Amino acid sequence: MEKDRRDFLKLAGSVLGLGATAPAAALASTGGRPVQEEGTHWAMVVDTRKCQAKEGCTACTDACHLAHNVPKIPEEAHEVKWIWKEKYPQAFPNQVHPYIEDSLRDRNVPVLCNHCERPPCVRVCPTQATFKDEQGIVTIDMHRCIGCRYCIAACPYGSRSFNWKDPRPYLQDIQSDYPTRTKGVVEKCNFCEERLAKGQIPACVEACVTAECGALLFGDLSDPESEVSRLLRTTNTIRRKPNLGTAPSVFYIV
Amino acid sequence: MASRDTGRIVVGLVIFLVLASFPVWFSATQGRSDYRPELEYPAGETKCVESKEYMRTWHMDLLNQWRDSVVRKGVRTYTSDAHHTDYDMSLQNTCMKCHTNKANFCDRCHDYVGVSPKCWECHVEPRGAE
Amino acid sequence: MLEKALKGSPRYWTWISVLVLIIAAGFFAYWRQLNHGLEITGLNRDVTWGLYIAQFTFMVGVAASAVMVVLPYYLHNYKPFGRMVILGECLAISAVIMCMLFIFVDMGQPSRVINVIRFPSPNSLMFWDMMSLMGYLGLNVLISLVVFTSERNQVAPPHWIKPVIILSIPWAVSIHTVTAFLYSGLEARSFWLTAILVPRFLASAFASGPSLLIILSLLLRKFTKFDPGEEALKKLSLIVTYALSVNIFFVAVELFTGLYSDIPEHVHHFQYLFVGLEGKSGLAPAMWLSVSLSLLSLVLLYFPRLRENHKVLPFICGAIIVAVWIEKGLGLVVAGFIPNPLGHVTEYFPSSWETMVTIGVYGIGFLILTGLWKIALTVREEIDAL
Amino acid sequence: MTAILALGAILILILLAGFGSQVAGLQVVFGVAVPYAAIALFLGGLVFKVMSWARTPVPFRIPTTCGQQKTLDWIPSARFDNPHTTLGVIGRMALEVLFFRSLFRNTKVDIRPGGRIIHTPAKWLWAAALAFHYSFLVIFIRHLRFFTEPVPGFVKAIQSVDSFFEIGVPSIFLTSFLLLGALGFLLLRRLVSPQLRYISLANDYFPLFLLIAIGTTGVLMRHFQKTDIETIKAVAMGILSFSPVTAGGGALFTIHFFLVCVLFAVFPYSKLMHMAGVFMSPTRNMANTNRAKRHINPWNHPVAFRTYEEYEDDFRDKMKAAGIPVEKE
Amino acid sequence: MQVLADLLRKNEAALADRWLELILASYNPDTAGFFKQQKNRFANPVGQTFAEQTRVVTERLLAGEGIEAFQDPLHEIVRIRAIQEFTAAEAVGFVFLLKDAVRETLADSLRDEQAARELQAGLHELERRIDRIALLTFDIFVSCRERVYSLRLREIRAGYVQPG
Amino acid sequence: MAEHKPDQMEFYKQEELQQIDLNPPKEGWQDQPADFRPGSWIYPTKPKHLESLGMPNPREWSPADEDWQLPENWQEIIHKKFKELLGKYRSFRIFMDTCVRCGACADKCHFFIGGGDPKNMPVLRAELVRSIYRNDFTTVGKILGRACGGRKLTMDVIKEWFYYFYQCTECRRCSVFCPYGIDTAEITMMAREMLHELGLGVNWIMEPVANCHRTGNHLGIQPHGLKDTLEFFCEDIEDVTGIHIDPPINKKGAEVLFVTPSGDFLADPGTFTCMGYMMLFEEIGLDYTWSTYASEGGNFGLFTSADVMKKLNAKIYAEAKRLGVKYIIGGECGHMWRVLNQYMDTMNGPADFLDVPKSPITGTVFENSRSTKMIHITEFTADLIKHGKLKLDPKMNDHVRVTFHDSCNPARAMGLLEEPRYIINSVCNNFHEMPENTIREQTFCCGGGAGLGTDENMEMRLRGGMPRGTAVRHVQEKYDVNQLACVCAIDRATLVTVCDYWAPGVQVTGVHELVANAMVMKGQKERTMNLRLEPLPGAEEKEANDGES
Repeated sequence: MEKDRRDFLKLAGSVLGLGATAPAAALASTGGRPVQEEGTHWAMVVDTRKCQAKEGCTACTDACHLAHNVPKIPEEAHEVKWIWKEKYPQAFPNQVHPYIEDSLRDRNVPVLCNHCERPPCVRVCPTQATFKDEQGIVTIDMHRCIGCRYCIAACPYGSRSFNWKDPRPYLQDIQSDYPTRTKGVVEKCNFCEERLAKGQIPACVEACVTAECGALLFGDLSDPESEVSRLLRTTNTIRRKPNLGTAPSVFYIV
Repeated sequence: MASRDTGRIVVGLVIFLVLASFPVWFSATQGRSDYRPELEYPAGETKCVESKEYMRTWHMDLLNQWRDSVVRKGVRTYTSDAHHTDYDMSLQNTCMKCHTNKANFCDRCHDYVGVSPKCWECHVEPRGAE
Repeated sequence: MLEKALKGSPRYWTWISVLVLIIAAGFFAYWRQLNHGLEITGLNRDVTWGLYIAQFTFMVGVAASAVMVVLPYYLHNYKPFGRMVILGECLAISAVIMCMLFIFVDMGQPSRVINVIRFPSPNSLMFWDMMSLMGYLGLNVLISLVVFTSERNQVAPPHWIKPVIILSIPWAVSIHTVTAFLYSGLEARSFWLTAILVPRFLASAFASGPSLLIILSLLLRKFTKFDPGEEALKKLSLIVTYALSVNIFFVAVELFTGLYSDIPEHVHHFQYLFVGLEGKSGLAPAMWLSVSLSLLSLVLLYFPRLRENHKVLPFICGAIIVAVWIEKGLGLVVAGFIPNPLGHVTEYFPSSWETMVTIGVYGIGFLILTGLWKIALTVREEIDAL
Repeated sequence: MTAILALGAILILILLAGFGSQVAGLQVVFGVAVPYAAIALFLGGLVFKVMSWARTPVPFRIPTTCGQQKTLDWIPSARFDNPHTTLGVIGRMALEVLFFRSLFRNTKVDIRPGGRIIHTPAKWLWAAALAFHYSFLVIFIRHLRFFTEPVPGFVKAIQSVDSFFEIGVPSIFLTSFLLLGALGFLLLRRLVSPQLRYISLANDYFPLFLLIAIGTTGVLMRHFQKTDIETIKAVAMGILSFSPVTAGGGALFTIHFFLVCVLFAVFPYSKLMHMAGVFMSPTRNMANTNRAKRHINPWNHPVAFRTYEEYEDDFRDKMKAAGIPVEKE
Repeated sequence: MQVLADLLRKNEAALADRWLELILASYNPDTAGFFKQQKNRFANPVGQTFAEQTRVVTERLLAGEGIEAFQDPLHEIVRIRAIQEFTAAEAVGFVFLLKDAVRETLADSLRDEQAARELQAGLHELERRIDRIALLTFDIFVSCRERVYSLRLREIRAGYVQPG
Repeated sequence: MAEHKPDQMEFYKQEELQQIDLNPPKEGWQDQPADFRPGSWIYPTKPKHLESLGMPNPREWSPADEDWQLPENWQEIIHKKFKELLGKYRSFRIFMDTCVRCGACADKCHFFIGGGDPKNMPVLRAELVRSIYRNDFTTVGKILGRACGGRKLTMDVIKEWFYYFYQCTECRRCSVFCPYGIDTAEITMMAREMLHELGLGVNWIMEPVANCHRTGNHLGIQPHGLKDTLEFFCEDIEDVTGIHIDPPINKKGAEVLFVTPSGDFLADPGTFTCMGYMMLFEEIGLDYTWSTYASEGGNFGLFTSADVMKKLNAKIYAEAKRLGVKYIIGGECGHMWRVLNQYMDTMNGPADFLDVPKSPITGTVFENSRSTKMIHITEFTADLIKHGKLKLDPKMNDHVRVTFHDSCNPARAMGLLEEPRYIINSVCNNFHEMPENTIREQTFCCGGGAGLGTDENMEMRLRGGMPRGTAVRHVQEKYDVNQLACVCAIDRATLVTVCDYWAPGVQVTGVHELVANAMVMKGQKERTMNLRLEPLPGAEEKEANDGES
């Protein structure tokens, strides 16, 4: 009984409260980007050299798309993808010049949502459907997303996809432990939040390990002893479009 | 002394009565008026997350609450008020583990009452349904 | 007062039935979009905003342009605009309603649009855009209702309406500024990331809005007994001239910064727009048309003889509207997405269904405009007859 | 005073139903006896009343003409306000029934001193009445989901349109709030305006309070004190398939159901009969072809009148003196 | 008189409204509601005429205008009351209600003795003028009645109507 | 009581100057009996008229006295008649059942607007009868009685009926605004029929009914009297136009029988309209005839009962058959046209001995009167003007600034709106409409219709005429209007008084007087006077400078 009344009052409250909360929050948000609070901060390191070694390998994409019921839509215009391979010059447009190393020019680099510390998509979402949880993962509340696609326009990495149509006909083997999406909502990599909750490593990392490639490494950045932190301290890594100040959590060893 | 247009009035009345009695003859023709959905309860299971009455009335709110908790707060375990066991807050992984056949359980009651929740546009029915 | 809109000449009723037909077609197309999803539009993964948001941006400009009639009349007591003000405000009302409808049809999940109100997020510009548009609609409805009824009663409008009118002037500028902020706040889209975008929006608005008003009032003069007043038309065309020249100047400034600094990120967008990128130049013809039209009309407008000639003026205004419609509509919106953040060039062309929905929304807008203007003009005739 | 009387009657009914729902024995009464009685009273009463109207003849064709009549072909006549064809009459009735044409006419045109015309809209009654009747119709159709098995498509369609904006679970229906808003206005208007308070009887307030009570209990049942609608449908289906099930819902449902039964029972004996009366009012449902087509009056008995012969007998000599031609010299 | 005139002019509208209310009280309360609420001069000529003319009379009274200035507004009011179901006293008596209205609008300033005494002279003068206006009203009332009778006589004489 | 000094408030509160009670009446309207103050009721019927018509309970009585000498079983008589009427009129039964008291008609009746008596609100006038119907003819009423608005039939109720049902001019304005078209005029007719069962009638109605029965017209003009009157009009016409007209009376074999209300033969502004008819017919050479036997278009039977209406109306068809005319033309009248348009054919038809009206001059066939075979004079004249058959000189009416009062019955029982306006616009250069909500189908009644136009009812008529008077005053002030045209004989009599009281300086005229003034007839002399023998303004100067030069 009270749950629903709370729901109802929230509606009334939000409408009435609109006046009060809006100016205060507006002041806070325009005063500078929300600072990343401490707690776990999942990050991923991608060793592009190892990935390059296994030519034409799509283990990570297949595993991820299978686990999360991501549809295989033929026409590229309405494609939905969470993680996929991109040429190096596309992934790192401002770190390329005509005379770069040949292997680098057509090296396939896995790209996915960077789960930025200061995500522009979260900033622009009019209903806070996409938001950054305490573990640093930028996730989407599929129940609240109104499909305005403002977040896709705001994402500098183009890692968000929109369901232009009902994905289900394009799903051969629907996993029953994870919901699919429906037409009209945005979706993207969620760092396998549901697997992390069960203590497993993300599907793509696990697939990369089973494919004896080991290009993907996943860990908690806030724990200095974690493998990821140690690797970052010892090897030179770069991030995509660092100049935009979004502070992505996916690092690339080139 | 009936007036000239009694005929037309009677026709009007008949149309009204036919429309008003729509549920009666519609259900009669469908022949399912005494049908009551008996839900196929999971074999071997005796207790649900909460009591039967509570679930019949509040399951949609419970699921809403689970959604907010999981998606928004990241809390994934729910301790039942009835018998204090913990459950994983997930429609597909918890509810659907026991109620493997959506058609014979959820849909029967939903169709009977004319409700068409949108949850199943995304959430996946258990494979047992095929 | 409503029944005034229900009595009209056969020509009025044919016009209404044409609009209703258009709206019906629009509904049918939107019904398909509701069922099949936005796949029936020409949008794709890289260009996620298209015809709808382009019309929205253009229409917010037209709505904001009402200030060009309200400000001189109420603040500077410019009497010749007397007959024009109520038409301007009604145009603003129907324009704002069209804007809201364009946003609504662009939604992936329209049934959840109330979430923007249930979960207010002041950090998002779209939230502020919705609030400002709703506020502007409310203001305009209130002002036009109060001022029009008191004018029809030949009674001075109540004193409390003056501050409300004063408020509506900055508010009109604000709705278009917020719309510009929608674009210019995104660091991912370098094409929009420029401060000049706001002034450019305003300038183009004050060029396209009044031209639409000029064309419509000339049409009215032909079909009904209403005469907007020679003086008013002259002044409006003057406003359009200045606004257009400022707009062209801003576009030139933008082009200079982009091209002279030659940063690939910026250049690509202009390249795609005007010469095409990787062999794809879908928008080039349109952009060249837009540029040439605006330049041509600027030149024509500088000759007073042409500006005041009621045969030529509508064509110039039409040219300006088309130019701004392309430049601020598809030109601006689509070019922001091409090339996409990963450098791919995916083109976008509106699909037939999408166009049908857009025309349907225009139908609704013009139906409301026809109704409001019909009431305004019929009652005005009554007052004059008194 | 009459308002308090009506309100009191409604409260008594609510208490009665509330009490009835608690006492086990009365379940049969409230779950079976009352609905059948109500339906019987409704259908029987309505048919009887309409047939009593139908049996009464319409002796004369007396349309109220609210526009120009059809005479000379170069004068355009008012097609719907003064119809001269059956199509025109159907149009006039449709405008009256679907859009409340006559209430829409109720504009207040004021002339302030100094001859200024002021149009103050008097459309509130029209708008509220239209809002109430249409939302009541939608709610009525929506409720078919409890009385039909399987639930037909159009009922589901209307439900999905009505709850298009998913607010809360189960999502709220717009028409329920529209209904309560309109009823609130209609009640307030009857209490505030001096003229209306003066002419209103208890049987004007009674249906208003009754509908408000039904609407409120309906909203409570859906959103707050949630009732088990599966058993309710069983009860409803049972009644209509004449094999009643006395499972019975909670107190709130019994009240809601009992009040609806009262509404049905009272219907043919109250002013609600305007539902049928509007179709049969002789001033609206006849074409103004008075002089073109003869209207037959079934009881047109002959009446003796003073014939010319008697008249001439009285004044023959005076007429002859005045030179006025006469029949008999 | 000047102090009183200024005081009254300050709340002239209240005075006129109060007087109108008292006049309308002589009708059935429900009808009084209609007379006050309906603003249309054609849908409510009685209420509107009373409202307009009482304001004119009050204004001219406070401006201290000559007696002939009251002829037209009072004629408008009395013309209506002369043919309504009022006795002569009721029809003309509404002018005396103005005294009550004045007293009531000045109620607070009359409360303390000292101010009351000051206003006493002005009040007495004002009430004498109201009485004078009442007498004028009576003349107008009689002229209206005579008009009605002359119309009746003319119809009878025209033979259109059978006598008796 | 302590002595109060003038400067104390209590001094003025000592004794109420006026009985002011600001709170609503304690008991409802049902318990306030009507008080019969002199001047608020119309003289009752004289016994001799009821006897001549064979109607029940003729006796000398007056509403002012306590005992109305009703038969002992008057309640039973009323109930029997009530039941009979419910059985004969579906309208009566539906109007009794379906009123929802929404108040849309409450402030639309000119008697309520002018007088302020709440029982003059149409909804309440109907409740007077509906409360009895509810109490005695509905099961719910029998049980709940007073609680659901029912009321016992007592002497006070009958008195109330007599008081209020002779304060309704049956103008049907309330029926326009009612969502179900409930027509208080219909209810008033039923109530008056019931009252006549007890002999409670009004002399101003029953005397004309008796006269019409006896002499063929309301005023009791005998055939030779009518001939003299018409010839007297022709002399005036000859003075004005120099054309001699012989009024054809009771002429057999004529093409058209012309019937007009007898008010046009006697009452002052009406006579000029009658002259207008004769000049028009003379001008177009119409083969028409008057009839002394059917010399009354009006029908006060409409305000008595259906049978009396039928009895008086039967004369017209009988006379048309005797004279062997082709069709009938009706003059300018209000309730006459309500009877002709809605009742005549049903009652005394079918008139198969007549032809479908066809204007001999323009050849137009009046399809709209295919069955009744009777057309309105304005329809006929409008058709003539449209086909240019009349030589008109509107400048003759330039000194006249006219406005048009839509007589209530032609407007709301026929829809005769455009024809008179077309004629006036053709014969008059300055024509101004009155405010929008006082004309066409929302027109206000003259306050003297349905048998209330008698002199003892003067105050009530002036109250009823106030809305129309205010509208006339408005156009008088705004456009300096000096003539009010209308298409009804009662209007031409009662509106003269209403205008004299509410808008002095405005004259009343019939439409055809304007037509005749503006007509340039063949062989007419230079017109120096209008039909009222008043010199035309132009003529005066001409005379003056004739005199000088």
